[in-house]
Amino acid sequence: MTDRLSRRQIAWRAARDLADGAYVNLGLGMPVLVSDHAPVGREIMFHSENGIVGVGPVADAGAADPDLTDAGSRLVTLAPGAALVDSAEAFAMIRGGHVDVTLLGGFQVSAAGDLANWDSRSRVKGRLVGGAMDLAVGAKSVRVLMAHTTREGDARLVERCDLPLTALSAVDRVYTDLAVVDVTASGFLVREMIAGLDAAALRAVTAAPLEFADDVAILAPPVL
Amino acid sequence: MTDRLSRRQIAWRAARDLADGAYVNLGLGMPVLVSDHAPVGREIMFHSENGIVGVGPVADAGAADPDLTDAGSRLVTLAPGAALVDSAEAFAMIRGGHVDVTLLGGFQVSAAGDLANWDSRSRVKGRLVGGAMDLAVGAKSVRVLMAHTTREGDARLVERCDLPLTALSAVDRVYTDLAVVDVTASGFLVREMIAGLDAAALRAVTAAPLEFADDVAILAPPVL
Amino acid sequence: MIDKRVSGVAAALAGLETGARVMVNGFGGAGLPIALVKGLGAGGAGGLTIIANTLRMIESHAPELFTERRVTGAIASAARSRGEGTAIFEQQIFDGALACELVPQGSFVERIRAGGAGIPAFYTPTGVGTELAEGRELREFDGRPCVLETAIRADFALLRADRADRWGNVACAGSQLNFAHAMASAATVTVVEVHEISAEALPPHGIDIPGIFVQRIVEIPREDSA
Amino acid sequence: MIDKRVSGVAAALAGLETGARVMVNGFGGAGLPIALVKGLGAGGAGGLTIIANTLRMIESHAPELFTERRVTGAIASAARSRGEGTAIFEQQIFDGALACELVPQGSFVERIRAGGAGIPAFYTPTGVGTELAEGRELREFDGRPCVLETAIRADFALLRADRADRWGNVACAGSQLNFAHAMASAATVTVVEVHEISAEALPPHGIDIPGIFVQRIVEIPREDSA
Repeated sequence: MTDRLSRRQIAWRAARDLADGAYVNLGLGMPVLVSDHAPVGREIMFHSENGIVGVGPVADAGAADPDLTDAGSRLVTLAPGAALVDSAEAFAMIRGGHVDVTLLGGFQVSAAGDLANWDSRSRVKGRLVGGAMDLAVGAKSVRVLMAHTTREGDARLVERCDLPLTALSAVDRVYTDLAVVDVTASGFLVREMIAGLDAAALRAVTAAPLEFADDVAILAPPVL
Repeated sequence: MTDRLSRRQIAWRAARDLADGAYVNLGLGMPVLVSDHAPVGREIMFHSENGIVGVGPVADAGAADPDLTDAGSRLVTLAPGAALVDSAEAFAMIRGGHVDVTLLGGFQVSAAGDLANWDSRSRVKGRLVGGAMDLAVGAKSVRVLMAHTTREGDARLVERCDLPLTALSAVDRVYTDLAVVDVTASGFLVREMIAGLDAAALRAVTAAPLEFADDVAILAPPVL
Repeated sequence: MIDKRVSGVAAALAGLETGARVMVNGFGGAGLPIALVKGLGAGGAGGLTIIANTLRMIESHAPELFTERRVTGAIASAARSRGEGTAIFEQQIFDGALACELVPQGSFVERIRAGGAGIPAFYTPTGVGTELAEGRELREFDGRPCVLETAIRADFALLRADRADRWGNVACAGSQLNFAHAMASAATVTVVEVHEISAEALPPHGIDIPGIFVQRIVEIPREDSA
Repeated sequence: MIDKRVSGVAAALAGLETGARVMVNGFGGAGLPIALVKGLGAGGAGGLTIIANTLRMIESHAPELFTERRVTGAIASAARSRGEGTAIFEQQIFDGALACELVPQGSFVERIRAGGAGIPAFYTPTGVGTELAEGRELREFDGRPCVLETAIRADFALLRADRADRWGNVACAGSQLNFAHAMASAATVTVVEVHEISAEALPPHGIDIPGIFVQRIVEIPREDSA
């Protein structure tokens, strides 16, 4: 079996699905890596819910403006064609269906597309919901990047989420370190798997029924 | 009895009550005359619901910009300190209670402060509601400028409006060509009357009970 | 590459077909998309619902929309012509040929904003106690009765502004903006006629309508927009 | 004459007393009113309700608000500190000393905007099916369940921006604006710390917060605002 994908490789794969001209919001964690791997020749407008349409690369240390941050509080630059707005408008874009794709991190995704990604239930850290619930109900396409299993080996693709939900029936596609899985009306449908993995092995680390596309492709990002 | 006030004199009187620094919206008709009579030394910001805070004087014919109009579609200028916004924000200012005073025209005002000002019930002209309903519920103080009676001599200050309502319990003060009348919890309270008019004469042209302030003043604008 | 520029009014209105719901910006003449309205008139689409603050200026620039009875529905805060006499649209409303929903202007624009912002409905005190709220759902908040208003969306929004860039970012002059921001957000296809398309991106601060709300930009010389 | 300039933080916060509801702008450090937050900490008011996207930065700049238990309520979308360990505010929320209402960020800002716009309540699909909507009123629109959200208002809003004029018009740089426009509209007293007060009026186009929403402007040198 090929090694599981790195976080950057998962991000790279998710980036392949972003169309030229798409408006895309990147969640914290793995999703923010996606902008580093945008396909050459496609102009993708990255939306940040704190009020930027057209986030550019992270600022060079010397030139950073502390009053220009993305939603992850990174000091960023603006891309050509960017627009600065307020949060109410940024969320109008999200809730109103103007953002084509949101890429979110996840703890669990259910076969019905339910997403759990917002609460670690830590005993020492408070709760944080942020904009994920708005993004999950509002973006035209909701795609999740996450490891296929937890560190303890528990499946994250499940029949029903047992962690606090972010949204019901929201997720369209999941990119993991093992596979690309769509959420369809009849449940999970595997589109791509890493080389050497077979259906049985993927089912063994998944806690919900899996269907497989007729043309399951090999998921083979470059070394990143 | 002194002559009834002219429209400009009613506007002059209404202008006396505008405080320095007030944000004021002027309705169509008599109210738009008010800005010509703003008291010297007071900076009043005129709000227009099409998206201007700080409307200036009407533009000189030669210098007029057809894309800078007030809510009455007059070609206007901007006052120092003006801000241009969109209609949603202009009405947020109104509905949210940020506009200190709205001066509206009226057909009828009831003793409860109900206002009827939006429909002529013409057989040849369609209906027009505009922003009056928003202004009447939203502005901190709603004041009406109108002739005390119709051309036919019917009272416009009434116990109950029989014309289509603009808003319930909205009006705080009425400026007419005969008097200045407050709307209080117990009905109409006359504050000022033109010289030579007595309570009986004013009651004769009013279709609701009138109380009179202890210190009813003489309403005596300059010749305008 | 993102490039929302289209060449001419026909391309700008492509796909606007019979039965369409069309928002038209404008308060007075400011922000009124005159070339696009004329193009709408010259096109063949009928059964249109026009969502505009007033129908008056639309009839002025494209009377055939009304003489040919191609407008069958409207949402507006004003359904009245200026001056003496009766406009065609007024007569059609009287006759029942044109179903016009009259909405207080603040609720009109807030409903459109809601349509663009994914808010299906909201409560407002505006209109309570008037005939425009008759038979409608009321509810008290903090002791104040409010009426439930629902979002408005459209297939097309037609706007006019001063300048734009290829990303669809739009900047207005004067009071052109009025309903344009809300309408741009609430339509499937937003078309903006501008006097100038900037070769460079507009400055990110001070954009009136971000390109994410705009699908098509068409450059119309100032003299053809009056 | 309109002149909303005040001299110094104490004057800017005059009247902010025990029991006040205080909105604080900021997303990351952008737009965070550091001098005003420090002034709030240095003042004596307690029993405060803080309405801010996150409490983290407020504790960083004015820890005494929490060590002295002067914040008793909060509305936020994030009640978590960064890095290892537990912040004071987190511990107080765990202990029940600080009642924190957690709100999805889009609903948070829309509720504040509603507070400023005279909209008492609205429906949104955000949060449906999650524990944040448990026990709340749901209603379907076009077959989609939505939750009723109510407006948020405050006594004070504390903001930071780039520049302002004596009319209270405010312009932001970078991403300072974030929640500031909504908060300015939703507070009885809106105070803005800016790096520069312009002697002339700001240009009417491109103002981020119109002066009608602003009561006080205080100039804070850039080095005191970090």
